[in-house]
Amino acid sequence: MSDARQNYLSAGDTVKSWLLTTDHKRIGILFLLSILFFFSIAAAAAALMRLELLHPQGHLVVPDTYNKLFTIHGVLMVWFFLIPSIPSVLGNFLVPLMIGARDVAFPRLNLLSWYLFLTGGFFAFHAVILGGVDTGWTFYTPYSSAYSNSHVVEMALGIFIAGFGSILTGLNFIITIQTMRAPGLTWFRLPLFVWSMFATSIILVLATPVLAITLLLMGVERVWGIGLFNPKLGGDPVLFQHLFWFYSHPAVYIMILPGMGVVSEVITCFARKQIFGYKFVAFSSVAIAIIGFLVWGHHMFVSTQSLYAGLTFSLLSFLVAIPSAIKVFNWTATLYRGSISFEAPMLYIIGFIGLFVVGGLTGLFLATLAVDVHVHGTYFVVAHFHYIMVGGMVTAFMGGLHYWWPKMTGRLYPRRLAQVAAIILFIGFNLTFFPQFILGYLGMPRRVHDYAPEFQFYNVCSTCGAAILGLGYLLPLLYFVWSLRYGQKAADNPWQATGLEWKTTSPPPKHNFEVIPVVTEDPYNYPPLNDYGEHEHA
Amino acid sequence: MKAASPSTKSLAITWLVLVVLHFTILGISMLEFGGIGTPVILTLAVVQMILVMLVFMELSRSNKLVRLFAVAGFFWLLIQFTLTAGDYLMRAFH
Amino acid sequence: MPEANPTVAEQFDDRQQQRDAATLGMWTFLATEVLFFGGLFLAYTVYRHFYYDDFGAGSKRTDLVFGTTNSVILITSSLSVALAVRAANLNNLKSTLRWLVVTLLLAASFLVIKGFEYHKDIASNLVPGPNFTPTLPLHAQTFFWLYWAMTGLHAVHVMVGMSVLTAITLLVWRQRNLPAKRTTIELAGLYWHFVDIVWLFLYPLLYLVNRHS
Amino acid sequence: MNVPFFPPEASSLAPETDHLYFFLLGLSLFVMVFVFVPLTFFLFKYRRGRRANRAALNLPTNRIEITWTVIPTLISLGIFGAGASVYFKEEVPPQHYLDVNVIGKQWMWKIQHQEGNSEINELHVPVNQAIKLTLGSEDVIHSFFIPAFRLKQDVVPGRFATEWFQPTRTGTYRFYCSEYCGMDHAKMEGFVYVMPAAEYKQWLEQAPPRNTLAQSGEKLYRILGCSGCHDGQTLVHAPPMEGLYGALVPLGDGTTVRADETYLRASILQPASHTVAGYQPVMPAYQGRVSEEQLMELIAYIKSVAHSEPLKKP
Repeated sequence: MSDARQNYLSAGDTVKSWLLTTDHKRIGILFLLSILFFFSIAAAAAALMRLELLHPQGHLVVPDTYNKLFTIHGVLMVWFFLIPSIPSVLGNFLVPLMIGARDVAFPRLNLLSWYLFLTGGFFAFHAVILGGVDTGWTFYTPYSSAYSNSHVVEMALGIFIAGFGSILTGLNFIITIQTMRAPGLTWFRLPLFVWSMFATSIILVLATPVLAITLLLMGVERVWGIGLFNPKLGGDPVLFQHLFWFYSHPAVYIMILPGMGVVSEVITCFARKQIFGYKFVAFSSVAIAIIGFLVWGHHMFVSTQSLYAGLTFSLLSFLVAIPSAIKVFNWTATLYRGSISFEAPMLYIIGFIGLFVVGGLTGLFLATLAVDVHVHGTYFVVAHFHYIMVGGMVTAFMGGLHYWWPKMTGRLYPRRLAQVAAIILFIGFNLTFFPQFILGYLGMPRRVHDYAPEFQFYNVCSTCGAAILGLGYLLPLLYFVWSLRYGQKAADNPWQATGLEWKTTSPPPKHNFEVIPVVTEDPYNYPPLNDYGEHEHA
Repeated sequence: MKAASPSTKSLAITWLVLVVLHFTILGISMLEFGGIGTPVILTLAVVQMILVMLVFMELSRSNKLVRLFAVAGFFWLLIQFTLTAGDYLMRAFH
Repeated sequence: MPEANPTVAEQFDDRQQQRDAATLGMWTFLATEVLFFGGLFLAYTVYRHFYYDDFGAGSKRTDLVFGTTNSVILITSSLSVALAVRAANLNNLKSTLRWLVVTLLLAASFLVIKGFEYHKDIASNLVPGPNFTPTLPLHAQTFFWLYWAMTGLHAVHVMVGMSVLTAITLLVWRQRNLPAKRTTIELAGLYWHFVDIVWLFLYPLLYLVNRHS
Repeated sequence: MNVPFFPPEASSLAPETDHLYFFLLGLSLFVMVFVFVPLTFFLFKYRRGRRANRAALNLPTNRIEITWTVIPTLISLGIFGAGASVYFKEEVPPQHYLDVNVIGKQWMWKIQHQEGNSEINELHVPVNQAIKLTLGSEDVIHSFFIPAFRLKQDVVPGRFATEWFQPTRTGTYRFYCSEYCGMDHAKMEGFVYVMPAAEYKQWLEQAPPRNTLAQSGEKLYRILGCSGCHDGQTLVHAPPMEGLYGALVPLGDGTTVRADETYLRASILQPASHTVAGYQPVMPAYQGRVSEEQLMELIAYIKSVAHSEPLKKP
């Protein structure tokens, strides 16, 4: 086969060609496989936690083990699944394709990001094997630096190294989107997924270094006993919280922004219609990225942070909710006078909108000072961020995977089964996490392995929901792997979507485009629809 | 890009100004200035930084985009400092 | 497939796009370094606000002579690397090599002086911990933790900068193809200037805390 | 099996937090209706293949966008204001209140009443009486959380934290530690017993402690050697404790500060950085030699002599 006909998957199938590839598409696939590994460990930890919480006294595991379980679940999910998932998998694969470039700006740096992620992952996994960490993913001092006797330093080293991986990914995307767009592809002709990746990269690059220095200081304090965060040596633990949350709140926007980009792409394709208010949706991504840096204090309303700082952060936290609201309203308005089909990706995206609205609104509860004093550190918070992370981010990631799977692998998955899986996930999710809102306001604290007997009903519902959720995640894994061999061959543009990535073959050739395309018209310019929702061939 | 790169003369002059500023800072801190010594020293250090960025790092010769990227980091640092300092200073009033 | 120009990686259209991308990439990386050091400066600011007198006492124990000479050395090395970048842009191989070597020598002397300073500090047991000198107040230990953390992290960055500059000098000296190396030298120069800027702030904050009283 | 749906409202401020909570619930329902009703309607009406008018309309996008930006912003400011006002009430205790000290240490709560009674993981309080808790931690960050009173306050080692409540209904309510603090974080819980005033008084006298908090503070004041300098008759020049609590104290560096718990704590643990004007910094630092409990006992003693005259020098 001539080089042009050979796609990126068949161009060299030795292990070396995969491990030393600088092709952004292969690096995306490598990231997909590695985050799957960490997702499975963290999901297993979550399953054990839910089993432990079936019974009020909770005799399944010893308290110390439970503490290690929720730390493993937190650390691996946050840094080794959620943060890399859409940026490093779908972002790596699609951003160069969507902007008509042959590869990212620094391909070797891109491969280095994967190796940094793997090295960090190795240290984190090794810490888990040795006995895990019992500080929670927040590593609050002075417990983590002076009182815990678990493998905190090795886990922190793992996250520190993986953090540099995500800095380099962010740096790569900023430069790629900035300097390597195809001729004619102005900023306002960019697909909204690229806008959200640009905003995410701003956060990746500007927030992760602060995490690096925070973990470094916490590790050094643990090893040499410096007094920066230990009050017995004159330090201030609240300073650690300031530094940690300065990174960790923007980090939650690193997780959700790419999901919003996927939603904009999928909803326009399956409504066959231009998005409503393109500029507002694009700028709200950037607005979230910037305002996201101003609000971290709402994690510390009851932490002896000063009263006036609490007021400032509460006000700013309300403002950061506005751009998200704008996005949701625009997505809903996009469906008006569209021609909607309920393929699997669209089902996930509708699920996303439903769950993200609930997650976002409960965020307002937590931003209200008086209510947060009651619900901080309870299951209300756990439910809120799972609605955003799992209901929002992971659902959007699944939607994105289903949408671009034909482009990535050249195969189609079973249509009906995928639709069923989406619905199962939606039901299982709600059954798992909605009862936790009620538990939270009732006052059940988080991170506890046993609870008051009267809370058992809600915990049992939540565990049953978790079982359905677990099943819901297994189904796509099965039929995706099945589709690799037996799936129907996919056409170049199975969903008849607009966007440069659909103009190449499925899977795309090694160098993406024979000739770099010239872009002349706006994104999502679907032809007008007749009364039955078919495109009029003007 | 203006001239290919800065002339040796302008580089040397900048170096001289930096060294002079450096010893001024040292001088200020040695003499009795009461409380206002620190802010003056910090402003002089910021002047030194701006000089290094403009001349040595050729920011004065680069386009608007590079300048934006150069300044962005400090803007975010400013966010972190102001809001955290706000918390520490406000702890006295409640 | 456009004809592959040897000095342009295949994903770029032309040299100018590749050079812009590299410069922007380095400036973005420097922004992350600013925030990386920023965490330390924030901790310094908070604890100086809390323990100003102890910081003053601690700062008087740092060696002013070593500190000042090191500052002058770093500023001069910033000049020499800027001259090296200028020579590279003018395609003057000999003077590029000369200035690169000067920069390396200055960097090495900075580290040597740093070594002596650390040795002297350890000798007069300024290392916080059990055998910290009793003559200083309790929270001078926080000052010296910050002193060791900030100058240590800075020294690591100096070493990284030196190794990058040494690699470039050897490559340029052996391969003699200056045009291909011009961007790399420019990036190394940017990184070195950043290391100098950090020291410009470290010096007053660590060595000059109310020296006069 | 009774399945609770809502926590009991047992403190004066609980209803206010609940009003906010219900307002936010109502607002959320309104927003969900505003989004989900048109969403499902569009999904149904504009299904591919269903006959509907799909001619593209150029709607006044900008005006629509501005409206659904301004309106949520205004609503948010409103909620922020309401939340902040209730938060202020929670921060500022009423005029006269009962002082109770709470010390969190790895994995239990020790509670000390002014009358000297101390209890572990239990808090007996009279109903309809404002109680102000002064919280300290011996080791890591804990958080004293009483769901029935809608109240939580992190307890950070190295400083005192305060929170106040006024129970309005007698009964037994749980309290928890809601900031992860190590292995038995989940065990660090207990019960608040809200009792009628008479019953509370009877409980106090039922097992009368040997001496009140202030008295044990005074004993400590002698054992630790504070009285050696701070008593009126000695030669060493040290500020008297009498009349100190609550007064304005001029410091060596020219500033003046009110002698509240935070000042007393700082000047006991690190006297060098808080020397009073006109005195030499000769007092030894008690950091690490005095536990939180002892610190609270000393401060209780200093408070108890706040209104007595200092003994004249010999």
